[in-house]
Amino acid sequence: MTRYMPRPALQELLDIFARRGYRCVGPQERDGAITYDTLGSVADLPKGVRDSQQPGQYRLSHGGDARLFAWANGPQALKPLLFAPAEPLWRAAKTDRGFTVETVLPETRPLAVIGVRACDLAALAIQDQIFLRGEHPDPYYAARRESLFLVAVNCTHPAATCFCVSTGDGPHAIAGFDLALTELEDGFTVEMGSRAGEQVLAELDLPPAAASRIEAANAAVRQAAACQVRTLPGRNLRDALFSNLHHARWDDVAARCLSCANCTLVCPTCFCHAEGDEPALDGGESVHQRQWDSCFSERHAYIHGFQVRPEIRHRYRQWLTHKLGSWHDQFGRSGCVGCGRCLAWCPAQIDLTEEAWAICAGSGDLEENN
Amino acid sequence: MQINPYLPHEAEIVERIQESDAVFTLRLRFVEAEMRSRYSFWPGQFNMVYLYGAGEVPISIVSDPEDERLLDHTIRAVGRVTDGLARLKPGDRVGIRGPYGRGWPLKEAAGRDVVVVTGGLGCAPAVSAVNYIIKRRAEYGRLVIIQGVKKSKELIYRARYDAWARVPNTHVMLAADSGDVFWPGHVGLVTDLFERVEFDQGNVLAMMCGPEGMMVTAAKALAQRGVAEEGIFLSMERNMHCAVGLCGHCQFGGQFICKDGPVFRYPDVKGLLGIRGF
Amino acid sequence: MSEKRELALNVPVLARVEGEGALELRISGGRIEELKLRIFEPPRLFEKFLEGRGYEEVPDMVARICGICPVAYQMSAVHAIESIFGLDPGPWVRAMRRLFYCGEWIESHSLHIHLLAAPDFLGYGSVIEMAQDHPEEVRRGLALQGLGNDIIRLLGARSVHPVGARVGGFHRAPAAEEAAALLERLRAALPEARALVAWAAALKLPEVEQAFESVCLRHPDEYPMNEGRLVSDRGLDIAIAEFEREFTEFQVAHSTALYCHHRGKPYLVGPLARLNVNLERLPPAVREAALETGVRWPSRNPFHGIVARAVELYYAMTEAVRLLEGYAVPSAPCVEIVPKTGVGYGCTEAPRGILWHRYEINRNGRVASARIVPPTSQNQARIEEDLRLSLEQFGLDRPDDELRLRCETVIRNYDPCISCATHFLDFRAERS
Amino acid sequence: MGQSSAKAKVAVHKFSSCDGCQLAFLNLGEGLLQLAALVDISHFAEAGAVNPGAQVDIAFVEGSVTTPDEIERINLIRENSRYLVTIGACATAGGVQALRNGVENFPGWVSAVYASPEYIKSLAESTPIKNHVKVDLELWGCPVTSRQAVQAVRDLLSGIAPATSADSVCMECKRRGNVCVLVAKGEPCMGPVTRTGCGALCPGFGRDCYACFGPSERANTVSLSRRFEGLGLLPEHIARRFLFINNAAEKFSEAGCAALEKKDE
Ligand SMILES: Cc1cc2nc3c(=O)[nH]c(=O)nc-3n(C[C@H](O)[C@H](O)[C@H](O)COP(=O)(O)OP(=O)(O)OC[C@H]3O[C@@H](n4cnc5c(N)ncnc54)[C@H](O)[C@@H]3O)c2cc1C
Ligand code: SF4
Ligand code: SF4
Ligand code: SF4
Repeated sequence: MTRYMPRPALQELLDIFARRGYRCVGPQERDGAITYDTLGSVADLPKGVRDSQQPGQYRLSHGGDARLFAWANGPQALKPLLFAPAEPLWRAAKTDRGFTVETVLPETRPLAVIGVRACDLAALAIQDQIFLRGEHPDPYYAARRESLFLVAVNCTHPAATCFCVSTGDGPHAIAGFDLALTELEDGFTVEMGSRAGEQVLAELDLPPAAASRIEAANAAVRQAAACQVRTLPGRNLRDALFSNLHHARWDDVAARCLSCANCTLVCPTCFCHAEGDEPALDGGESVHQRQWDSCFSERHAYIHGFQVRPEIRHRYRQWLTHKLGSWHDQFGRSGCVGCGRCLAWCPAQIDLTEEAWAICAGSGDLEENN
Repeated sequence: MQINPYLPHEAEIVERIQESDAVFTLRLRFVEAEMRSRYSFWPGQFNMVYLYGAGEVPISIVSDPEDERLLDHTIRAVGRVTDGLARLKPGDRVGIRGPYGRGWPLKEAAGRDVVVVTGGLGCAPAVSAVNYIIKRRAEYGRLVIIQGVKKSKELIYRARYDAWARVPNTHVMLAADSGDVFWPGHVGLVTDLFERVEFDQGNVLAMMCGPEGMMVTAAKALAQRGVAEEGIFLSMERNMHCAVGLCGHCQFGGQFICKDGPVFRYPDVKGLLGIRGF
Repeated sequence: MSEKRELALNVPVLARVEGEGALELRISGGRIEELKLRIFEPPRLFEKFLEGRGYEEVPDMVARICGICPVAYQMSAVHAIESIFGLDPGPWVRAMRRLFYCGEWIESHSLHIHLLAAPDFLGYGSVIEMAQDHPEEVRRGLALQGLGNDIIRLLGARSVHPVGARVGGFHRAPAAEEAAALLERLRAALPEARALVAWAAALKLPEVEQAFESVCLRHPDEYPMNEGRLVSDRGLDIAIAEFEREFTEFQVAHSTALYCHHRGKPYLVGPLARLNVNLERLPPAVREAALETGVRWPSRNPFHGIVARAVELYYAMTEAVRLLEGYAVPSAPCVEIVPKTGVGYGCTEAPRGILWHRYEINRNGRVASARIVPPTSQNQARIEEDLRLSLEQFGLDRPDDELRLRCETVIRNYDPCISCATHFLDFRAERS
Repeated sequence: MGQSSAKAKVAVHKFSSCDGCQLAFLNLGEGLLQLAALVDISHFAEAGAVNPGAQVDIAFVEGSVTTPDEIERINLIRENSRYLVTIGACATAGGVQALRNGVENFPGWVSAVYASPEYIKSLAESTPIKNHVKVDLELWGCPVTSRQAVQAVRDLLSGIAPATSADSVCMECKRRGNVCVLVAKGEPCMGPVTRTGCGALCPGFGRDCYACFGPSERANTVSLSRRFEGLGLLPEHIARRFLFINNAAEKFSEAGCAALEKKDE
């Protein structure tokens, strides 16, 4: 049953998490963007903040109202919290004859994240599939994922860069959350999505939401869906992309692309990472680390003496064909959840949707794929 | 706690063989008895070999899967880690984790003729497959082993080839792009030899490993000689860090070389083979 | 020997000095016939590079003049430019600049005391040899140097060519937690810094007495760093803008560094000059430590430079603690800038002494001309003078090796940026 | 693990520079003593070891070549060193002082600075070490970090080629959770074309990167210049972005000159 939570009660929710030993992370304004950091109290939330996004441009403004979630997203949300940008995997220590190896697992604490979007949940499902459901589950990701409590907030203010409707991943959070809120003028409607959510909700003791509020919430989300301007040419572009590997557009976009890798690192589903050793000066110990990598990086496709993807056009093509194409082979869906981050945070203002249209348009079977 | 797929296990170098100027074989033994008994692999699989303080590299397993004592890796010194590995001596230790990947289709090959085509160091991953067949010689048809090198002095495993050539119903054909006077084999491309190769067109399986250009040409030539594309297998190579399908480096279109390969059925990779950038 | 610079040039000179140095000494009939501290450091012509640059690029550019005291270059530059724009960045920025400078004094002084100077007085060739016998002292020195670097990092992200300073303030204000964590560490190290003063004072330093003029900044209330008037113990008292009226730079054939005289005479800048003039500006605890050394300030013995350096290091530690105790995150780390045209001056106390800058900014907020007078070129003439006096007192008939070591010790004692080069002083003594 | 018993000999040499890169060693703290225990420091003037002509295993070279005498010195050092590593922007790309290169009026500059220019022996150009001798490893950065220096020493002692990376600063920026200053503030940040290694310090401080680590592997300076135009920068300003600390690095000097040509149009 949908409940109603007046805005001041949000602090109570945070207090419940604190009592239960959770670290709370939520959106905050920092350095001109919405970033997810440890939340001290509701006062840290971006009250009255609006975002305006275009390819290569992100600006915040202050509306002066009481809304806390009236923006679309920031450069990151869940990914860095679970798939660490850089972390040690294990440590080798020299011995008389060889070395010993010791796992370095992250210290984790139950984590509650407030203000997760539908696209973030979709991306999380994909990362879960990659890191947890394969033949070799990743213990580092698993450790962080274990006690995660997710409070989704349905998106009511998508940015011009958003296209989650087109990918089918938003703006309405359908699954994967413990609680889902929709922000109204004076408070939130609350739905629960799990046993854990139910327990927390019970502690909050909220009244059922009036039908008018439920309708207002639904309308806000419907309206959010209706105002999205961007789309992808289809849900499955695998064939369209792989039959256009020599399209002139690859050269065109390569002339603009900086090969800086921002798109892949803000993408909530990209999972590439590099491993390497960092030995101590005296050689007595060596820490084996991993960190986010990207198919735009120098060494991503390097094999001794040979660059498999020497030029920017090869790298951009890898990004797009993987994200929107071969992802289907690997994980049964597209790797894009329509969050628009790769557009907004591309310093060269490259718009993935526009490139996809330019390359796939004219591939006849698009309609059928949808 | 879950097992950690990233942890290497210590292995000691029991013997080191210099195969050619830059190629050497390390014969390894796990330090922990438990690993020695637990570890088993299938021909064509590979390990991640860790050099202390430097990093890990994927290296195919050369030894006989039934040899429980030693694990052999033949390595060419080409860069940071492999150069470092080249400096190790017997008694030194490396880290091993694995085995990884899908190996050669030796079950599927039973009862058929087998053509093994390798180029350069591509011969290494094929060795254990050949040994496997030779141990079960009666279960397979004709065995043709074709190996090509650029220069004749780069040929390694000469003694092995000689021994294999003496096995019944087994043919060894060697090719070098340029050979010296003592070169017993063909001077020219590996693919030239295909015209001379004899096998049962309808019941043959080909396994290939080597430079991609060579494999593409060879696959086409074999297909032309009537070998079914489903019966042609290639072992592929891409940059690799984790070997368990998570790091993303070894992608080849939709395939991960580390877990979907390194050995692929030709039709599964044919579409992207030879296209620059994949 | 000296030649006056043509004053007609309105793009004056910066010749870098850190680096290659040599000493030529000619002794004849028991007299020093010729003594030349030669500096070969190739000229890098920064003053020309600065022309046409935007005012906002200046702090990043001038840092590159010296890797050991980049903060000093940045501070003199921003003060000069702000004086043109008529900008007052306010108390927070002022305090943080002082903190920033404390970091550099601590780092640079500790480096000089331990890595460059002390081995001379304890009879070692290098700090590494010294560490064998004095591991605790060397560790203490390295730790203090590290703390200085950490202060610079707090405000500048890195200790060499920090990136945090700008015209108008800083690019970023440290978070309260970062400041608190550093404060904690600094407090814990205060006794070490205090102990360093006593240790430096106990070094066996040559006893000499020389007459020289100590030139430095003087501030009405505090020990000088970023602001003040240019004063000396011989009555100089001018605004920094008047520097060029009193001080003359000139070139000599044997050096790529320019020399500088005050009214035709050598003078001293740096820690000893500062302490000689500003002793009573030290807070009581530090002044007490300075007095306990047994040195009678003002001191006429240039070798007391190392003691002065230790006192200043201790002072910078206490000052950093004081500034961090009052730390609060400001609403903005810098003030709005409206570029203006004009000429402005900046003079701050680099670890090695006054560093004087003059800029002319044109209509587009670009540098029309720049002039920079670094401390080492100001001390150069004084070093040569000291060398003469010290050697004569030391005895010119001593063996080459001893003469050479004494010369090196004298030069290093000034912590010139050529200190590195004077470690391999190409010493030639001609006797006839 | 490939470590020979005889200690490796190491030298640190200085050419035209600010001394800042040597501090990567001198600022190691405790590590400096560790280093001294690990290797024989044959020559490192600032640390007190003087033997410029020593035969060494590893020579670190700071600074660019700007005088005739320095050409001789670098040749000697090369002859005496097994492995030569340049440290910093000066040694690797000519440094900020390469701004004088190609200045037609270079003698004029010198005489503007020196009353008696005839005393000044200086080459017309400031050039990187690689223009004069073979360089085995380049460590970029103005200044290089202790981490780079230590990693190079460690790897060489272990007998392996030192690991380096030429990825963009952006990658490190994103890993550190910095907010992009180009996208969120419209700052003309050089990060997308700049080599990683500093730890994305400038954007971490909310400001634009000024490329002190030199060009990244695939630096698309043409595209970034265009983007800067879009941010409202005049060609002359774009030129200054590229012609700064690493002005003589090929990709930057090309981009800078291209912008200057536009300015003259
Ligand atoms: C499945 C598989 C089996 C292999 N079997 C063998 C073998 O039996 N013998 C042999 O000598 N070599 C083999 N290789 C190639 C070997 O892994 C590379 O030569 C080695 O990684 C080079 O590492 P390096 O550090 O010496 O070289 P560098 O050029 O310094 O490479 C740096 C890093 O790039 C990556 N890399 C570079 N080249 C390759 C490559 N070819 N493949 C994958 N990653 C690479 C690695 O992460 C490496 O650490 C195999 C590769 C794969 C994928
Ligand atoms: S798009 Fe590139 S970075 Fe992202 S997962 Fe695919 S290969 Fe990796
Ligand atoms: S598409 Fe944009 S963000 Fe991605 S690598 Fe290219 S320039 Fe960078
Ligand atoms: S961000 Fe750029 S300019 Fe700043 S320190 Fe790093 S490389 Fe240098």
